[in-house]
Amino acid sequence: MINTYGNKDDFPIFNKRVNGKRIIYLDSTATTQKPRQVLDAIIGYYEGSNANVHRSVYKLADEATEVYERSRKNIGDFIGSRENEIVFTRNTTESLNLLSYTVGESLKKGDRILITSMEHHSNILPWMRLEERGVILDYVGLDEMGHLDLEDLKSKLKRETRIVSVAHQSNVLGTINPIEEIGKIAKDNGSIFIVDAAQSVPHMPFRIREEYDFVAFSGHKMLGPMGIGVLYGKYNLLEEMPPFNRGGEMIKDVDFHNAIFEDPPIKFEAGTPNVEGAVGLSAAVDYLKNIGMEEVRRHERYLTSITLKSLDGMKNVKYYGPRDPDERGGVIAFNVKDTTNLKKDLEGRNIKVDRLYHSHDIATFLDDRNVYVRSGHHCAEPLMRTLNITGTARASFYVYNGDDDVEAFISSLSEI
Amino acid sequence: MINTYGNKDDFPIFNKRVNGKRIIYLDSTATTQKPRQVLDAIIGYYEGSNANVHRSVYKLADEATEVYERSRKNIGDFIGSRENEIVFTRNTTESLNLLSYTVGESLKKGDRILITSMEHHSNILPWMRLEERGVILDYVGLDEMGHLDLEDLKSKLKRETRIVSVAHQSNVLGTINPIEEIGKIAKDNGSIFIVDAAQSVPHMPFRIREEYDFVAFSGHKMLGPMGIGVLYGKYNLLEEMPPFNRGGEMIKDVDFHNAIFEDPPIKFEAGTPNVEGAVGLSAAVDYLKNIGMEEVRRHERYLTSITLKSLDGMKNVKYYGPRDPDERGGVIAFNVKDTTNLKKDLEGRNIKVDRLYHSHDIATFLDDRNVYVRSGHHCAEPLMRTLNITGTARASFYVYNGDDDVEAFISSLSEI
Amino acid sequence: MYSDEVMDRYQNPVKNSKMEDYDIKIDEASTTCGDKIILYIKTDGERIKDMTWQGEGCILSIVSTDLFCENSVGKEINGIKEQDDLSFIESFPVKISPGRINCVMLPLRAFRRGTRQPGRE
Amino acid sequence: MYSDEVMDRYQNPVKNSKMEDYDIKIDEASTTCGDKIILYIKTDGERIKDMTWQGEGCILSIVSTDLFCENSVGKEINGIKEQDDLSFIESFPVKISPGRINCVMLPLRAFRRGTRQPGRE
Ligand SMILES: Cc1ncc(COP(=O)(O)O)c(C=O)c1O
Ligand SMILES: Cc1ncc(COP(=O)(O)O)c(C=O)c1O
Repeated sequence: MINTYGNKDDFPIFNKRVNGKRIIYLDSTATTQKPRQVLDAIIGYYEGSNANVHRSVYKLADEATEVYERSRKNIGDFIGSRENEIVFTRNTTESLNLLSYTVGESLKKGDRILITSMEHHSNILPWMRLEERGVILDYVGLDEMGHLDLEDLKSKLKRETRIVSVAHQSNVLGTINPIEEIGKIAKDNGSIFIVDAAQSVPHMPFRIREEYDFVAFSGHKMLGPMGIGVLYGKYNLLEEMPPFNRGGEMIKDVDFHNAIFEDPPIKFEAGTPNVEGAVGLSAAVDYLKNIGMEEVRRHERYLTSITLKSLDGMKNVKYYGPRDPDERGGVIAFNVKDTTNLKKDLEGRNIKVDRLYHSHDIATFLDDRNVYVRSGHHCAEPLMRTLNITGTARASFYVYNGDDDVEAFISSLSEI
Repeated sequence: MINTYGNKDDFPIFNKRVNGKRIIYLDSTATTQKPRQVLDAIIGYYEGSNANVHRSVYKLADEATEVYERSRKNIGDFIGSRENEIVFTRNTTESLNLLSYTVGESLKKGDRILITSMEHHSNILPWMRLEERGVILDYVGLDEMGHLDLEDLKSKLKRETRIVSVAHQSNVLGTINPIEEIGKIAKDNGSIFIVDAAQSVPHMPFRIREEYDFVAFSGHKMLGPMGIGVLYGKYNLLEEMPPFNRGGEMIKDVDFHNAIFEDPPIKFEAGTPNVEGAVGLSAAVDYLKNIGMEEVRRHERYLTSITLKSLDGMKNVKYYGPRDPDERGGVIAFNVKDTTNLKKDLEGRNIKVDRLYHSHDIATFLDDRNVYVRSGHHCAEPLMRTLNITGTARASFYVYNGDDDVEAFISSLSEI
Repeated sequence: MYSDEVMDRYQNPVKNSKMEDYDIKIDEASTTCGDKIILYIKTDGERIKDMTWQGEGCILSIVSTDLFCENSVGKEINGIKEQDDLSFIESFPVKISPGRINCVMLPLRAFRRGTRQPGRE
Repeated sequence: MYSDEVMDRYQNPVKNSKMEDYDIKIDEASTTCGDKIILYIKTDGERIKDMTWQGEGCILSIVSTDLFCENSVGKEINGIKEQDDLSFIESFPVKISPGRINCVMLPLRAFRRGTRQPGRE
């Protein structure tokens, strides 16, 4: 089905023209564009079966419940989990906060949580919140090429380490972390192992494994609508956890001062759920299955490798993360050296300084050429501190990108 | 603009035919159907300006940020609040849980929270959670017609009452509560006053008043998409509160063990926001403004009054809540007496019992006639206990309902 | 409200009585629906000699329970437990919408749960 | 990268120097962008006699700061503070996308904040 790659026909936004020219969208790590099939599923839902779900007996509500639960099953199948282990959330951030407010609440002063220096703020701040109660947050370091330092991980994994939470793929370096191996190490230590899969479930074959206790990802990063995310959790853990938000749907029985909660996953879905979001994400999963996740990965690997090759030839460009496209996903963080710059030093002399352009200036320059890349710290400030920079520009790929986008990117970049 | 009432042309779902016949949708209290205008806004967003918002410098991201913030402003204007006092959430339930996890966290053993016996579970369970830490939850009682007993409210309002949280309109009884008055009483007591406006903002003119500290409502109950809700909060209170979920977007600066949070409202919007939802809800607000909220209320009052008149003529139907349509919204909870029923009593004698049909049986009966009403406890079990019933059937109206729907409902009901 | 067959049985149930010398008694309550049913079972250990019920519920759960009691007489406990949900629902005299499946399933679910440890009171 | 006018000033700023005998010194940092700018101001209390800057930032914030320092000389402090954001942005030599407004606004925002209490160090 090679024809789906880099084929923009299914994606209406690419009909858009800015200053008469097509747009080069290279920010799929932040959010992805949506195929017609997903938009049709959303509209089809609202035009055909919209109602509030669960506990109602009329036909439309039956239909809404059915499409909601069928979506859950489809998404569960996609990652190899049972449907009752799939909790719908808003996004990866909420999935991880849910864990912080439930699993995290059982942690005590002196307990430790181990994350890495390449985490997104969403996998840092929910754990940092627990430091207020004396929990200690440790960070695994990186090697020079942006790989996790597994020796450092082992040495920081203590008896008190109750939770290990790691990004499967960095949203800046692109590094693909060996989560099977890290999971084994964590489980041998008796720690709960959490995978931030926001950048892996959308981009490569992903199957739930025994080592993974929880897995979080976002619909909008995999062709689905905004406002829907997923938390996979092992059923027995979901059963033991207290609920997070409370309200309608998630109870079996309520009196004035007591409540019996529903079984997972409904226990964690308080209030009217986002049926539209579930249906849209399920349609996105169908779209991705139709391409095949091996092919999605192969295609991104290909685009990444030709891009890195071009960047290697540009003296003034510096990019971050592993050099080998097998070790990284389709996201390339880079900076451009300002080779012409003269600066007055503190003593007022004119000296040539080898400094980097600010990433926003790079992004604005490319924006003028309709090439859309992100810039800044990418919600990974601790990583920026580790790399000793304030930000990078970042280009990232997905199924709709092709050689044409790489060419436009490289040729615009070379004009700086 | 009288032609918008009961006019289903804008709502594609009413083209649906079940068993060859049109559907009579009487469950808008649970969730509403969507006009073409809202669906177009959603698709228009994805086809024209979809990107991740904030802190990016390319055109598409600028556009997405602009439509997101413009939607916030439009929704703020609609209820008379400043835009930076509008926090986007998933739904009313999440808005109230946000308050429980932030404002609620400052409550201590012995502090009290005052709610009412007619609250939805979403305005009960978030507060019940705090009972675990010794906070006391009090319930204001009702009179026989389903009005709040304001004397009871005053007597239960104690010096320790830190929070008063009340539904503006009951989702079962339809009772419209005098929240201006209750707000004044609460503020005089120095309590925080919260309005659950899930059933009022969609159905009547609503303006933020000085007495309201927080107001919660859901997009899907007012023609908007699922997955988007609102929490209005007074700016100075939002500023003082700790954040709820944490992650991307909601920070100014992060290092390994510290974070500086963004200003409200962004401080409360962790992770990629639901831009689609905001845009869709803003389009729904435009649709409602075009009709005029006075007119929405007048129309529902009319449908309610003709329905109640018909029900008054049906000997076997019992409905709940105020008799006067001025005191209630367009939601009618009712039961049907099973006048034919013979039962063996415990001694084995055949006796005639004056019992109610189970609400699910009523709903199924109506469903066979394509009349869609909800049944059960309507996420208000404490109210059911207060009324000493296990459930009711419930019919509710919105802008797209007309005399035709009332007629179909009444004639079907009379066939039981 | 429903077909004559269903309404007839609802108004004139054949197994709606208390049993004094039961071997198994099963209390089933659906808290959300307000249904409350008690099953009384007389058995020789393998087969059902008699089954009756008492309680309150919606029409579908009452009729399903009454039919269940009647149809179970003479059958093997294990055979009853092992029948699959779909065929149980399909044998019900009227077509059921998905939202009402729990109502019809009530007696079979109660029976399965209550006969897990035979002799349980 | 930008127009010649902007790039010329970026590479040859006219006010990029330290001042020893300043009356007001303003430290401004945008933590998210990594911009760090210091403004040095010499004033007679009402008017700006001189203004210089030191620091690091993106091209737009540097150029905006250098222009701001130059253009402020001889002007009244209150007049500078009270100019509106839109006209400030429009007077910048290149058209700015909404995502970059903060960069251009940096010196004016710093000035407003730093002159709220005159004499502040
Ligand atoms: C009065 C009231 N409060 C809260 C809610 C909860 O709304 P949501 O499910 O959208 O969170 C409802 C919805 O039925 C309601 O009617
Ligand atoms: C690795 C990683 N984790 C978490 C997130 C947060 O995702 P969301 O904003 O959808 O919650 C992102 C998004 O950029 C990410 O790349």
